[in-house]
Amino acid sequence: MTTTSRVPVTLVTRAAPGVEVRDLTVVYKTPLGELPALRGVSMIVEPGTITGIVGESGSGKSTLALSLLNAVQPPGRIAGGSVEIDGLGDVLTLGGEELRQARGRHLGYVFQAAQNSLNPLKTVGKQLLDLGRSHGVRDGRALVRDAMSLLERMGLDGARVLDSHQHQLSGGMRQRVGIMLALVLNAHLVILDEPTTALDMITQATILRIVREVHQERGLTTLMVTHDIGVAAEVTDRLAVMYGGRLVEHGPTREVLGAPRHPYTQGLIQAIPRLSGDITQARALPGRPPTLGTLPSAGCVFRERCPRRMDVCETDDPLAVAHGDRSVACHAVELPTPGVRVERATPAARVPSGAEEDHT
Amino acid sequence: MISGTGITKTYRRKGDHTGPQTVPALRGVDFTVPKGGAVSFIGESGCGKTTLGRIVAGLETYDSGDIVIGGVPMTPLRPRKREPYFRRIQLIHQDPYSALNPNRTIQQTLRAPLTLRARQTGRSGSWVDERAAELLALVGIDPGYVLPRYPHQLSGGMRQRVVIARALTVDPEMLVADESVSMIDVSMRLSILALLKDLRERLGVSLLFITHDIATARYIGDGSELYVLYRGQVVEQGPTETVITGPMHPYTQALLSAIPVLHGLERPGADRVVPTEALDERRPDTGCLFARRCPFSTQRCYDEHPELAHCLDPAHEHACFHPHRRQVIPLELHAGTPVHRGPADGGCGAAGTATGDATGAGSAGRVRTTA
Amino acid sequence: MTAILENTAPVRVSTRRDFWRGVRRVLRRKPSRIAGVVILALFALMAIFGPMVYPSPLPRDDDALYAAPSLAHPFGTDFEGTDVLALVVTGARYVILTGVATAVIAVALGTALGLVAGFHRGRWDSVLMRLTDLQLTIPGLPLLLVLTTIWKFDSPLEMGLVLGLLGWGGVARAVRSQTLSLRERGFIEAARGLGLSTRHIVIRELLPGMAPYIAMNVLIAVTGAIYAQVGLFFLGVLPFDSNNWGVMLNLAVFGGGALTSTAALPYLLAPLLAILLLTLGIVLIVDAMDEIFNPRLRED
Amino acid sequence: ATENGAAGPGGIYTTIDGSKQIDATAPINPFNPQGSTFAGYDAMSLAWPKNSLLDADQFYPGIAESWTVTPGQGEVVIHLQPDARWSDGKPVTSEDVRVSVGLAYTQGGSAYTVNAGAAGAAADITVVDGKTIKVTQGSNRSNAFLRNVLSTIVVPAHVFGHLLPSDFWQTLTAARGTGPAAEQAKAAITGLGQRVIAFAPAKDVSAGPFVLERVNPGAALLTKNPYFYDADRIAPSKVKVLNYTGNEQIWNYLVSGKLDSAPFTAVPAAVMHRIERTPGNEVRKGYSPVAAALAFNQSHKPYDNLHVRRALAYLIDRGQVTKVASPEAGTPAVTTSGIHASAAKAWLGDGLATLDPYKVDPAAADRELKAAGMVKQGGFWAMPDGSPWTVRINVPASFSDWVAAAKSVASQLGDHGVRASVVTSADYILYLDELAAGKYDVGFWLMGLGPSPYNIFQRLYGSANGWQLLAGRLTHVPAGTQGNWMGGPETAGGVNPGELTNRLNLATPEEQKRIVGDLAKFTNEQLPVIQIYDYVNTQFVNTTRYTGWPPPGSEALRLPAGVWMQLGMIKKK
Amino acid sequence: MKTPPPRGRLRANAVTRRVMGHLARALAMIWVVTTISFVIIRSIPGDPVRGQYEKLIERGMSPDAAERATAALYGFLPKGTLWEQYTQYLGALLRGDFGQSLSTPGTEVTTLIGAAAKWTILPVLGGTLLSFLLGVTFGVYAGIKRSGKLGDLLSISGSLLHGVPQYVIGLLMLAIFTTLWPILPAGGPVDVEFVPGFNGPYLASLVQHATLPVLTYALASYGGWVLAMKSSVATVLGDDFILAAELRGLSRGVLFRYVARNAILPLFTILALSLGMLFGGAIFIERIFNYPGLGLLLVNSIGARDYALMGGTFLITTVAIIVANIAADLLYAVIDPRVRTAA
Ligand SMILES: Nc1ncnc2c1ncn2[C@@H]1O[C@H](COP(=O)(O)OP(=O)(O)OP(=O)(O)O)[C@@H](O)[C@H]1O
Ligand SMILES: Nc1ncnc2c1ncn2[C@@H]1O[C@H](COP(=O)(O)OP(=O)(O)OP(=O)(O)O)[C@@H](O)[C@H]1O
Ligand SMILES: [Mg+2]
Ligand SMILES: [Mg+2]
Ligand code: NI
Repeated sequence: MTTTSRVPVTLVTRAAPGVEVRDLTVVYKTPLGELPALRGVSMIVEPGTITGIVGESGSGKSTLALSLLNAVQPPGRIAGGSVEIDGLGDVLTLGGEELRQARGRHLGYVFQAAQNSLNPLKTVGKQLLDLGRSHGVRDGRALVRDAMSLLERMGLDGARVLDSHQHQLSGGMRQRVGIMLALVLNAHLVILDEPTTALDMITQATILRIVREVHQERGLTTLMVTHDIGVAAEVTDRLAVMYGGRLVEHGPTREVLGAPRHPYTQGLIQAIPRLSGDITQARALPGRPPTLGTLPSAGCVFRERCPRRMDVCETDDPLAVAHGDRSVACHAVELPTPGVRVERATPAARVPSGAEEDHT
Repeated sequence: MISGTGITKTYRRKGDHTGPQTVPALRGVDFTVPKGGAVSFIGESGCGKTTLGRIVAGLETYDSGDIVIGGVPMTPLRPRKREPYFRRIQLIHQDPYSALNPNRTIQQTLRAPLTLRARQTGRSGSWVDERAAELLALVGIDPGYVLPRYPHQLSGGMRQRVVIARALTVDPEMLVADESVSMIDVSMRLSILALLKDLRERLGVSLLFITHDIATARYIGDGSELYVLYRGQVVEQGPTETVITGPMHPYTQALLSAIPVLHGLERPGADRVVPTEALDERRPDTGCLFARRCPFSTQRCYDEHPELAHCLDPAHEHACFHPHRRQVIPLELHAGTPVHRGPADGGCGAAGTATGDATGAGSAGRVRTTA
Repeated sequence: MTAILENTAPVRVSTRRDFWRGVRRVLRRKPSRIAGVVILALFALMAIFGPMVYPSPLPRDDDALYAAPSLAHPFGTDFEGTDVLALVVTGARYVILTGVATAVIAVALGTALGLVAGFHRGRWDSVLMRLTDLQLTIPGLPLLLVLTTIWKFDSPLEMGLVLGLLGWGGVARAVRSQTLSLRERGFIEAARGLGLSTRHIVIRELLPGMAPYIAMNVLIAVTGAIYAQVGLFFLGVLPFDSNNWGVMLNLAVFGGGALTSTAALPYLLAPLLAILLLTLGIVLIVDAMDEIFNPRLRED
Repeated sequence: ATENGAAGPGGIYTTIDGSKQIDATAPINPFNPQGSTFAGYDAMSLAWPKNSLLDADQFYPGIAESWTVTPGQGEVVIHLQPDARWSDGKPVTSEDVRVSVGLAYTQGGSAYTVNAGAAGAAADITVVDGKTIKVTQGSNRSNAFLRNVLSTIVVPAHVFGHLLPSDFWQTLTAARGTGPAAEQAKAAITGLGQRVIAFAPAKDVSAGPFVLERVNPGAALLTKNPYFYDADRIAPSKVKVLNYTGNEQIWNYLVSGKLDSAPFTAVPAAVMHRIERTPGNEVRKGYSPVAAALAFNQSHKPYDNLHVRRALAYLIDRGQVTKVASPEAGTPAVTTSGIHASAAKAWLGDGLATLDPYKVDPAAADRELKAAGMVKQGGFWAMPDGSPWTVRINVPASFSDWVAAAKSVASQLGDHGVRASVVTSADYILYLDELAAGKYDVGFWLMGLGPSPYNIFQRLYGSANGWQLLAGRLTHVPAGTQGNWMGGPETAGGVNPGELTNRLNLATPEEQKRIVGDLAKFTNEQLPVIQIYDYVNTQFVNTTRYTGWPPPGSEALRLPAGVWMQLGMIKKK
Repeated sequence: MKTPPPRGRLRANAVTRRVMGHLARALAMIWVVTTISFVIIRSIPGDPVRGQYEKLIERGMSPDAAERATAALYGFLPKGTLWEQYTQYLGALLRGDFGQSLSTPGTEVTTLIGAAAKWTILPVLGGTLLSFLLGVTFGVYAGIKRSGKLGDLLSISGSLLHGVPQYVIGLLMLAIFTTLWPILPAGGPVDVEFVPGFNGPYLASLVQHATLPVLTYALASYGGWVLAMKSSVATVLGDDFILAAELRGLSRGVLFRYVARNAILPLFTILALSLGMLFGGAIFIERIFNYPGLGLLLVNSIGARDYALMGGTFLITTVAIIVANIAADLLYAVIDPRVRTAA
C-alpha cells in the first residue's frame, strides 16, 4: 500500500507526537579531545510524518537518532541542546526510570544492525514477555496477541516467529521482528536506523512497504535514518540531509530531491548512480567526506568540496534559513544560482496519486 | 578473450554437522568477456556472484566446466600451470578497508608485486618506484602524497584506487570488480566507476563487474553485457541497457521492481513484479528455480528446467518458459523515455530440458499496470 | 583521463609513532602499569647482571646459619649461611632464562605450526590440528612429572626446550584461527592473486599483524614456564646443580622446615616474593597490552 | 581431632611408621611390602633384634619367649610364649610358625631359600611340640642364621595356611635335590610367591599387642588385642599410625605435640628448637649403625688415584658439614674406618687411635694433589693434563641433609681451590640406578650398616665394589660390570678386602675382631669412601600422655614403639 | 504454506554423526596417548627393587629385613620384549585391566586409582564449583564496572591470583593456617578415629581436612574465572542486542540477566573442561597438604617407579580430559540454542 501514505497527516491520528530538536550538540571523546559529531542541529519533525535523515557515513545520523532517546553511548556525550517530544517533554532531561519507561513505550527504536538486535539465547516470544514485564504490562496474553497480529500484518507466521530463536529467522524476518518490538507497546514515535542496509533488494522493498503501511495504519511519527537516498525517497514525506554533523538541508522529500538547494545536496543527487536518465550528466563530488578528526572547527563543514564557496564560508558557520517548509544552511543559497534547477514543488506532488501501482 | 562454460561449484560445509551439507553456489554458468569488453553480473545476495568472481580470478576452484583464458583451457592444466594465466585476471576486492595490509605503507604494498615483475622481466630496481608512481597517477591519485602513507590514513575512495593500482602492477587483461563501489561513500562512487570505465578505454582491460546495485552497471562503459544470476544460474543475459529497460525474465523484473524510486526525480515504472514468497533454500530444486516465487509460474515451470535462449533479439537471452517484456524501472520525470509494454514477444519460451506440452501463459501473472 | 585527483588533506603521524604514543598513553592512564614495566625491567637486569654483582661462589658465614633478617642480610641467610637476597638475585638468571627459552620455543613452534595449518588448510591443517589437540589434551604437569624421570634437565635451555615442547598448543591454535581470519582478508588474497610467494605472504603480510598478539603470548608463556619450572624444583622431582628459586623453595620447605619454624621462613618467603613480584609485573603489563591491542577493552 | 586419650582407658597412642607409607588399599598381610600391617603392633616376629654395638645375635623376645642355639649355629630351638594367642582367641602354636616359615620360603630369603647350597640356609624345620620348634642349618654355615630365623614373621596358620598346598613340604624336600624334578619343585615354590603377597585377609588376626581396626590414606587405627600374651603391659588402648610423605609433615606433627613418639627423621636445628619447645617433647638419642659417606667411583679419573682421595679427605671439615647438614642426627665421623664411630670403638679399641684422622690440612692436601700429578692453574687445581677439574658431588634431591652436606662440602672444596658442584637426582631410585650404572664420579652413600660386621663391610667390599657371592663362591667382577660402580682394585697392599669381608660371615667372634681391625685399617688407608658423619638415632617422645620410654642409648631405640610397649617400656601417665 | 521438509530426521542424523565423529576421534586420541605413555613409562630408568631396599635401610631397617621386604617385588616386574609388553599392555587395557601395582603388589591399579579418585574429586570438585561461583559473580561485576575503581581492583586481583602458581598459594595457606595460626589440620583426608559413614564427627573431620585444599584450589582458580567472565561480559556488552534491549527500555534486572546468561554460556564449556582436568588432580596442592588424591598418587608412583600405576594414573587423567572435551562440546550443543536448534 504505497499510495495512501501521502494523505495529509493531521487526518490520520491524534496520537502521533511531534519532535523538536534544538541546537543539539553531541561530542565524542577521542585521543584528540572531545570532538563534535553533531553540532547545533535543530529540526522540527511534524507529527504524523515520515522523515528521512540521509547523509554519508559518519555524518552523524545514528548519533542524532540515538540522541532522540537520550541514548548516546560512551565515549559520546550530549553536550547541549534539547529534544522536545510531545507528551514527554525534553528527553534530554529525563533519566533513570522515566527515561527507561519512555523508551519502548513512547519511543520505538529499530536498530541499525537489527540483524543482531535479538538475544540469541531466547525465543522472540520470551523476549517479548521480558519487554512487557519491564514496562509493567500485566496482560501477557494480550501482548502476545498484539505481537502476533503485528507480525501477521507484516506477512509472517506470528506463532512460529514467536517460538523461534534469532538464528532461525532470516534477515528480513528479524528486521520485521525488530519493528514489531518497537511498536508492540504502542509507541508512536518510531526511529529506524538504517532498517534495510544489510538486506537484499527484494527484501528491502518488502520492509520499506511494511514501514510505510504500519506508519500509516498506526498513526505514527516516523524517523528513518539511511545513507541510501533512494530508500528515503521511496518512503519519506520529508527529508533531512546531514553532512559532517550538520543538518544542511531539510524539506519535503520531493522538493528536496527535485530541487535541491544546498550545494552538497545538489552534488550528492548528481552523484547517485541511477537507473533512469542520462548517465553522462552524473558527476562524483570531488574530495572526501569529513571524519570527526578532519572536521574544520569553524566555518562551513562543506566548504572544502563546495563549488560555490566564498570567503565567509571559511569563518562563519552558515545558519539554517527557513523558506516556507524548507530550510537550508548555506551562505551561497540566498543568491539565485544559475545552472541549478530550482523548482517549486507542485501541489500535485503531494496529492495521493492512485496512479502508483499496488502490489498486495 | 576470457570465457567460461558450464562452471559449477558446490560448497561442502565441513565441521558444521547441522543443516544441509552442500550448498550449490554455481550451477553451470557460461559467460564470455571480449578483450576490452565489460560484463556485469547482478543478483540477489547469495546467488553466487562472489563465488564466480573468485573462480574467474583463480582464487577458488570449480567443480566442473572450463575457463578459457586467451584461448587456453584451464581445466586440463595442473594448478601450478594455471597460475600464470590467472594472474592475468585480477580481483578487486569489495572492501577497500581489508584489501590493504594495515601494517604496510602503500609503497611497500605496491613494491612487492612490482619487484617480482621486475625480476621476471629483468628490469631494474628504479623501474619499480617509477612504475608505482605511474600507476598511482593512472588511477588518479597523487603518488607523492599516497606512497608513504598507511591505508588507514586514506579515504575509502583513495584506498579503492590504490587497490586498483595494485591490480594493475601485473598488467592484467581483466579486472574482476566484486561490489567495488558498494562500500564507498555515495558521493565518490561515480569516480571509481569512471576510473574503471577509463581503464577499459585507455588500457583495453576487460572488466567483470559484480554488483547488486544494478544502476552502477550502467556506468562502466559502452557495449557492456549484463548477466542476471539467480541461485547460481544465469537467468537472463543481454546488453546492459536492453536488459534494464526491457527485462524478460520475471526474476529480473522482480529485482528491478524492488529498486526504490527517487520520487521527485523519477516516477515509478509502468509494471511491477513482486515475488510471491521469500527464498527458501531448503526446497528441492526441480524445474525452474524461480518457479515457487514467480507470479507467472505454471505447472511446466515446476516440471521442466528452462535453458537460456533468445527470442527476438539474438543478443538478449533468458531462461523462462513465459517470457514477457515489462517496463519495471522508474522513469525520469523530465525526460520521456520510451516505454516497452505489452506482450511484444509472447509465446517465445525458453527451451526446456524436456519438451513439455505446456505453452507460455503470457502475462497471466499478478501484474498490475498503470498508465 | 577523467579520474579526478583526490584532494590531499594533511595527515599527522605515521602508524609506528601512533603505536608508541598509544603505548605511552595506555601506560600513563594507570600508574600501576608503569610499575609493571619497572618490575619487569628490574628482573631482566637481575637475570642479566645479577650473577656478575656477586662473587662466585657466594660468600658464606659459617656461624650464621639461617640468620634472621638484618641489615647485612635483608632476607636472612640459608642453611649454609649464604645471603638469601644474593641467592634470589643470582638464582633469577636460571629461572628467567628458562622462562624466556620456553617462551621462544613454544611461541615459535606454535606460531609456525599455526601459520602452516591456517595457511595451507586442507590435509596439513587437519594433521596439525590433531597434533595440537593431542598436545592440549595431554595434561602438562603429569606428563612433565613423568618426563622428569627420563629426561635430565641439565641446563635452563634444555628445560626450556621441554617446557616449550609441552606448551605450544595454545599458541598454535590461536595463531591458526588468526591466520584463518586474516586469510579471508582481502590483502592476503590479493597477494596470492598477484603471484607473490608464500614466504612473502607469511613473513611480510601475516606475521607483522600478529606480532603484538604473539608478544603477549610470549609474556604469558614466560610466566607459565617460570611457574612450572619453579614448581618442579619445589616438588623436588628435578635434579639441580645450581641455585635457583625453585631449589630455594624446596630446600626451605623440605630441608629447612620453613613451614614449621620461623628460622627458615625468610629463606622461603624471599623466592615466593620474587615470584609474586614478577607475576604482578607481568599481570600489569599484560593488562596494558590487552588494552593496547584489544579495541573492545579500549575505552577512549 | 587431635584429642588423645579420648578412646578408652588407655587412650590413643599416636605415632608414625618410619618404614613405609600407609596405603589404604594394601592387604592386611605382612608379606606384602606395602601391607597394612605394622611391625611390633600387629605384626610379630619371633624376636626383635637388639641394636648391640658388637653382637648382632642379641634379641629381645617376641613371639618366641626364648631360644637356644648350638655353637656354630647348627641348630636353633625356639620356645614360643606359652600364653600367646591370636586376636581371635586361638593360641599361637608351633604350626603357625611352621606355616610362616613355609610362606617365607615362597618369598625367598637368606635362611629360607630353596637353594640348598646357599650359605646359612635352613635344612629342616621340626615341630617339637605345640610351643617348641627346631630349625637346623644346612652344611654351608653362616653366622647370620640365628638372626634370620629369629626375625621370621609369624602369621596365623588358620588364616594363611591355605596358601600353602598340602604337599608343600614334600615339594620343598624335592626342591633341595638336584635334577629337573628339583628345578620344577623350586619353580613351584617361588611360583607361590605372588599369591602369598596378594593375599588379602578380610580382617586382621594379630598375635601382637594391637590389631588393625581401620586404615585410611591418612592413618591407620589399631586397637588393643585383648588376647596378647602380655596385655597388662600395654598401656594405650589404641594406636594411631599417621601417614607421611615428607619429613616436614613429621616436624609439624611434632611441633603441635600430636605424636607420642616418632621415628628417626632428619631435623634442621631451628625446627629442633621448635619441637623441643612443645611441652612434653623429649629427644631420645641412641646408636644408629649407619654413616653417611662420600663414595668414589674409582674407574673415573682422577678418583682412581689414592692421593686425590686423600687430598679431598684432608680438605673436608666434617664438623662443619655435620653442623650444616645434620646437627641433631649426626656426629662428625672421627675418621674413615668403614664403621660407625660407636661400633668402631667397641671393635677396634685402641686400634681406632692409630688410624689417620684426616684432620683438615690444606698443606697435606696440596702435597697429595701434587703427588697425584694435579696442577694448580689460576688458583684452582686441574687435571695433570691441565684440563679443568670439578668435583661433581651427586645426591638425591629428596634427601635434604645430604643435599645440604654436599653443598657444604662443595663450598669447602671451593675455598681450597678445588672446583666442586652439587648435582641432584630427581629421586632416590633414579639416583641409585645411575650410581650403580657408574654415571657419577662422587656420590653420597650409606655405609656401616651394623651391627653385623659382615653387613658393615659388605657395603664397601660387596657387590657395589665387584665382589659377588654366587652359590658360596666369591668372585670379583671388573669395574663397570654387574653393578660394580666403585671400581676399587681387587687387592691393595696384598689385601683382598672382599675376601676378608666374606670371611666375616663365618668367622668366630675373635676372628671377626681381627678381620674388622684389618678392614678398618685398609679402609682408612685406601679411602674408597670418605666417611662424613655417623648418624645418631634421634627419636622423639612426648611425655604428656605416656611415660617410661627406652632410656637414651637404649638398644631398643631402633625398634618400633609397639615393641617398646611389649617390653613394658611405655606406661600411662 | 507448503509443508516443511522433514527436518527432524535430518537433525537426529546430524547429531548422531556429530557424536560418532567425536567418539572416533577420542578413541584415536586415547590410543595415541596410551602408546605415548607406554613408551615414556617403559623407558624410565630406575629399578624399583633397589630403591625400595635402600630406602628401608635408610629408615633403619636391617639389611636382611630390607632384603626380605623387597625380594617380593621381583616377581612383578614386566617381562618380555618391549613390543610384547606393548601388545600385552594394550590387550589388558582393552579388558579394563590396568595391571597390578608394583609398589603395592597384589593390588590392582584400578583399585588404587579408584581409591585416590574419591579423594581428588571431592575437594577439587568443591574447589572448582566454589571458585566458579565466586569468580563468575565478581567477574560480572568487573565486566560491568570495567572503568570503576572496584572493577579495576577485582580484575587486577583476579589476574594476580590467576597468575600466582598454586603452590605459592598452598604454601602460604599452610604457613598461615597450620603454623602461624594452627586452626586447621595440615594434612590427610580424614581422621582415622571416626567410623566412616554418614555420621557427624566423620563428616566434620572430612570437611575440616578438606578445607585447606579446597580453599587453595578455589583461590588458585578463582582468578581465571573472574578474568574469563569479565572478558565474556565485555564481549556481550559490546553486542548489539544489549544496546537494542536497552533502547527498548528493558528493566535493569532483565538486562542484567541478558548479559549474565550470554556471558556465562561459553564459561560452561570451560567448566566442563576443567572438571576433566581435575582428574589430573591438583598435584601441588595434594602434595602440599598430603591429600591422597590422584595427583599425589602419580607423584608417589613416580617416586616408587611403579610403572603400572604411573601409566594407569596418567592414562585415566588423559582419558578424563578427552571425555570432558566431548562432554563440553555436547553440553554446548545442548545449552546453546544456536547449535541446538540449528537445522
Ligand atoms: N564510539 C565512538 N567513538 C568515537 N567517535 C565516534 C563513535 N561513534 C561515532 N563516532 C563518530 O561520530 C561521527 C558520527 O557517527 P554516526 O555513527 O552518528 O554516523 P552515521 O551517520 O550513523 O554513519 P554510518 O552511516 O556509518 O552509520 C562519526 O564521525 C564517527 O566517527
Ligand atoms: N566458503 C564458503 N563455504 C560454504 N558456503 C559458501 C562459501 N562461500 C559462499 N558460500 C555460499 O555460496 C552461496 C553463494 O555465495 P556468494 O558469496 O558467491 O554470493 P554473492 O552473490 O556474492 O552474495 P552477496 O551479495 O551476499 O555477496 C551462498 O549461499 C553462500 O552461503
Ligand atoms: Mg549509523
Ligand atoms: Mg558477494
Ligand atoms: Ni503497496
